Amino acid sequence: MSLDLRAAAKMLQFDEKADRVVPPTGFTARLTVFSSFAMAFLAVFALALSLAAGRVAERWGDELAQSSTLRISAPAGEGVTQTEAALRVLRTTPGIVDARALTIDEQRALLTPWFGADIPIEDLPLPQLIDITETDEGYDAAGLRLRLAAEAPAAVLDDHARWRRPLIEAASRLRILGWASILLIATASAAMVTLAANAALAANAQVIAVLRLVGAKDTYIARAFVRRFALRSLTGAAFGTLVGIVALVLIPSRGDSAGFLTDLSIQGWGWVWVILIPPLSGLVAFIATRFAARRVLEELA
Amino acid sequence: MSLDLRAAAKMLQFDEKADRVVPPTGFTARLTVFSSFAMAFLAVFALALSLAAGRVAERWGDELAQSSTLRISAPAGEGVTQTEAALRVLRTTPGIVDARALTIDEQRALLTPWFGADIPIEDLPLPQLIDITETDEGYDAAGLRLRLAAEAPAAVLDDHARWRRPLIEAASRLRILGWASILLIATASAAMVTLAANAALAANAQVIAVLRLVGAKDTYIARAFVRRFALRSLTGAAFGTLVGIVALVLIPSRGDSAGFLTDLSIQGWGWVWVILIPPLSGLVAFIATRFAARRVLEELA
Amino acid sequence: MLRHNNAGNRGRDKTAVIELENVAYSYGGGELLTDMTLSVAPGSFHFLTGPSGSGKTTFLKLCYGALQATAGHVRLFERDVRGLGRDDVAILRRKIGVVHQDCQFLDHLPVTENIALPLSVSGQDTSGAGAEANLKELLAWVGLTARGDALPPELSGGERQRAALARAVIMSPDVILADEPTGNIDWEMSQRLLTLLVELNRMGKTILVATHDLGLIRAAKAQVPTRVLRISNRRLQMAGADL
Amino acid sequence: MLRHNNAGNRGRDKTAVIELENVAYSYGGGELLTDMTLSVAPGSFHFLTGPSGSGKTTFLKLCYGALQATAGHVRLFERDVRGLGRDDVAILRRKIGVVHQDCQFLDHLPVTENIALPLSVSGQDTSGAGAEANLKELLAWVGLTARGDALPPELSGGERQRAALARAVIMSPDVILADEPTGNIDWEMSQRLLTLLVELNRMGKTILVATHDLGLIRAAKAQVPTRVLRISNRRLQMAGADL
Ligand SMILES: Nc1ncnc2c1ncn2[C@@H]1O[C@H](COP(=O)(O)OP(=O)(O)OP(=O)(O)O)[C@@H](O)[C@H]1O
Ligand SMILES: Nc1ncnc2c1ncn2[C@@H]1O[C@H](COP(=O)(O)OP(=O)(O)OP(=O)(O)O)[C@@H](O)[C@H]1O
Ligand SMILES: [Mg+2]
Ligand SMILES: [Mg+2]
Repeated sequence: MSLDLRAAAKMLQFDEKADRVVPPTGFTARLTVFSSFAMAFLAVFALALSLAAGRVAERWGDELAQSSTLRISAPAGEGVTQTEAALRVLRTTPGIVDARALTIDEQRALLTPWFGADIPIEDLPLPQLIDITETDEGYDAAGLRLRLAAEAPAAVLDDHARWRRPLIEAASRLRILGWASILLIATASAAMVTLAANAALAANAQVIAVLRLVGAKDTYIARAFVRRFALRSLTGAAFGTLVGIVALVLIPSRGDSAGFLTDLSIQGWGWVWVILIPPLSGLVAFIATRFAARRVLEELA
Repeated sequence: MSLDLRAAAKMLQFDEKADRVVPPTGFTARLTVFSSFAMAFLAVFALALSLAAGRVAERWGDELAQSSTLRISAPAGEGVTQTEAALRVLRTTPGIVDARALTIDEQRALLTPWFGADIPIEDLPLPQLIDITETDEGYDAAGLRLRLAAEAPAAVLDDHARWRRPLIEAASRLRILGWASILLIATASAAMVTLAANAALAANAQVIAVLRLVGAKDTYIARAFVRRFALRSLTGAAFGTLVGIVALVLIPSRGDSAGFLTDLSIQGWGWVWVILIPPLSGLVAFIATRFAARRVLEELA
Repeated sequence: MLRHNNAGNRGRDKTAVIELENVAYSYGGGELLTDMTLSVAPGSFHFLTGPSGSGKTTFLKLCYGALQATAGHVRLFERDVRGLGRDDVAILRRKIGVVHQDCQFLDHLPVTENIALPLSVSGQDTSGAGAEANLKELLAWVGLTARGDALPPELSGGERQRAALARAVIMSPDVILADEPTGNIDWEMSQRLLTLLVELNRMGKTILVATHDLGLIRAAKAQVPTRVLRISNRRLQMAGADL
Repeated sequence: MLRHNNAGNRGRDKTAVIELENVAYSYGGGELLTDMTLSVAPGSFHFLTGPSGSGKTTFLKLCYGALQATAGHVRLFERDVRGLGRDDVAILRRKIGVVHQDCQFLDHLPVTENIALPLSVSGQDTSGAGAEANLKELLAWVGLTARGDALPPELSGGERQRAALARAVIMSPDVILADEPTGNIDWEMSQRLLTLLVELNRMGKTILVATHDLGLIRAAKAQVPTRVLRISNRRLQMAGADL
């Protein structure tokens, strides 16, 4: 990080003398640094939240594989017919990828938590269970129930597994909320740097007038301001990002894989986003100040 | 809202003439208004997130009532003895509020989803189930298993219901994160308004000097600045809050009671917090500017 | 040296409005002003001369409490400046009209409002008919009637100085301190300003003008008894009769 | 009226450095300056007088491209100001040294750096031995050797004007425009400044000084051939021989 910073600073620091003509703008400077700092800090958190929410949504989505169960408690003898009928219906239902009758062993495994392992399953009038794999969008449960009532009246659709669906949705929503915050934060910091740069330029009207009077070109004047604001924003954002990362690391993570958002850490490609925060902040400041400086200068003779 | 605003404005606007002596500070003004706006907007969201997370944590906490299940699959005849032994152990375990053997009917209800309603439960070698109610903190599952192995070897502890615990924790965490963000946002806006006020005061050094020269008292000068910044912050925060609320309302809510954070609305007492945002913002600006003005004036003869 | 003299040129037996007692001032380096003793009687008319950089502006600043003497005592209206609180200084300044060398204004307010500023900050009514007429008359006096609605940055150098003088006298202060008030004004206009100052002096105001314009001093001497002080070699001297 | 005259007082047959052709200017209200025609020959020495508010500062601003004539043509070094881009104007100003009436500086840089500012902004080396010696000599010339490390707000009024003059001449410009350069300076010092300007004029520089100080004009006339312009009744007039 610090290496990155120094390289960028060097790139922008090619004319120290020109910098001196702009007075150290005190509070405006601190304001810029602080805004960039706060915004970068918030951005790191929003980013971590988005990434974590994204991870959760993905993992749970995979785990669930969008499954539900159909149970056929048919009178003895009709079991096989109704099972086949139900399978036919299911396979032609939009939103269902696959439907498969469970074997005896699979049914036993399901019941084990309730009865222990030595359940005499062959002796019981057990219903046949059918495992349904859905698409991402899922199927129309009400419509399916109607069709099943006609074709396999003994079938009972149990989409109990769906309870997790709203959770996945919530995670996705949280992810969107996170990205929206990031966008908002980026806009807000751009606006704030622009306003700060404008305030600095307005406060330095005399400096600009003096420079024009002694024959300074617009680019010379603009450069001094632009460089300074870009560097400030870069510095502030770099610190904000750093502090944000440290804060994230310090938040105790349970490492609990079942945990929802208990793990707000940044992983893998997420780091790319994080490392982009300071240079993007600097770039925004660069463009904003350049724009502001141009506007102010054009008003001047 | 607008009523509140006007009242506050009136309170602060008792000397319009004194206000005129401070020049319209253009960009610093917009900066203050915008910072307050953005911060209030973010605060509304952080608040909504916190409140929603709090609601979820509470509701799920109630629903679960921290329960788990003990299953005793004892050989015929030992069932009753071991059940009693297990109940004794459970009742003396810290972290367990209550333990109760399920009746036949309750067990049948539990199995219905699997076998249908007409299961000949009396004929089956069903295990006895014991329902455990935990305290908020929960019990030590590993320790309990050890004790049960000695007293009731046929007992199997099933804390499958615990899967929701990390979710509740996550919700609480999210709530804390939300409040932390609010604190951060408040600090950031206070810092930004202070810096903006300082920048404005620094930019108006000549105004202050002229006013002192013609015999203006410190309070007269400070008041003009303070009033202006407090009003700006109030205005910005009021708009930010308003826009935030509108945005919240526009985010489609599923009204899905099972949904986690699908309902980011503000309810009941939450509104008190929201309505507090603008006046608090104004107050912060008031104090910050007053402080800054005092400092600047004291440096002047 | 002017020790223990009574500078009141009409010989009135009133206590001094400005009194310096062994005053010295330094901006941090060596002493700029040393061992200055002076007593300005009410109703007197003083000029202050001296080479550029000798400390005329500094001296005036001591006389309205903008600077604190590094040694000795400055008494304004018989109160030691050192003992005054910030609000006391503010109230004191309402009795002293000051024309700064670099006339500064509130650049966002029109000239008339700038001139009326001392009234506004002391809480006096500026919208009454009497106040308005007074302001108008004053504007005419300094020849700014046509420029009353302009903003200060739109004024010419001489117009600024005249506006500053108008602002200094609007409160009808007991003392008027003017720092180089004719630096940017042509001869005709400076004669008009002088007439204005002389009139004020005849009304009993105490006047102290720092200037390097010897012509102005000569013209004043022809109209009113004045005393000319000179800062030379860090000390206050009475200028000879050659002026 | 000065139509079609050759203002070069040495009668050299060179093209004018500043040329006005039927120029008018208005700040938005009525016309402040009307129908001004003038041609300033290289190496000439002009004074510009006129009552306060007559438009002297405005006239000078037209002469260095800070304002655009509302009618007519202003040509600087034979180029019409109207056709110049912003960077052209900047480069042009490096050939014109200007002493503003309200001398403004970069308040955060010491006096020496302010004086050397025209060099810095035009990319010239200010740290070389030659440049340093030159700067030192210039400081001594305007009597600011002791105040070189001070910040501009710490200067007295006269010191500011001298620093502004030093800044205007450091680039050794072809033309020097000075607006009321002796407004805050005592007689002695203004004689020194005049000597400086006369010296520059003898080196071939073109000088145009706006002033209301008739004494200064008289003193100049004794040393060098000058022409006195007068703004009166919105027009440019040649002042009579009475000066
Ligand atoms: N704030 C300051 N800090 C340091 N030195 C200062 C400050 N203000 C003035 N000086 C110095 O003190 C000396 C006297 O300044 P002052 O302004 O009183 O002179 P003056 O007599 O009014 O001169 P002038 O006729 O040029 O206005 C000058 O050399 C000036 O540089
Ligand atoms: N920016 C402006 N906008 C409007 N009017 C202006 C502006 N600048 C100057 N004026 C007006 O134009 C007139 C001429 O101004 P200018 O500064 O050229 O006068 P001047 O001859 O230099 O006077 P002085 O000797 O007092 O400096 C004045 O009446 C002034 O008020
Ligand atoms: Mg002075
Ligand atoms: Mg002028």
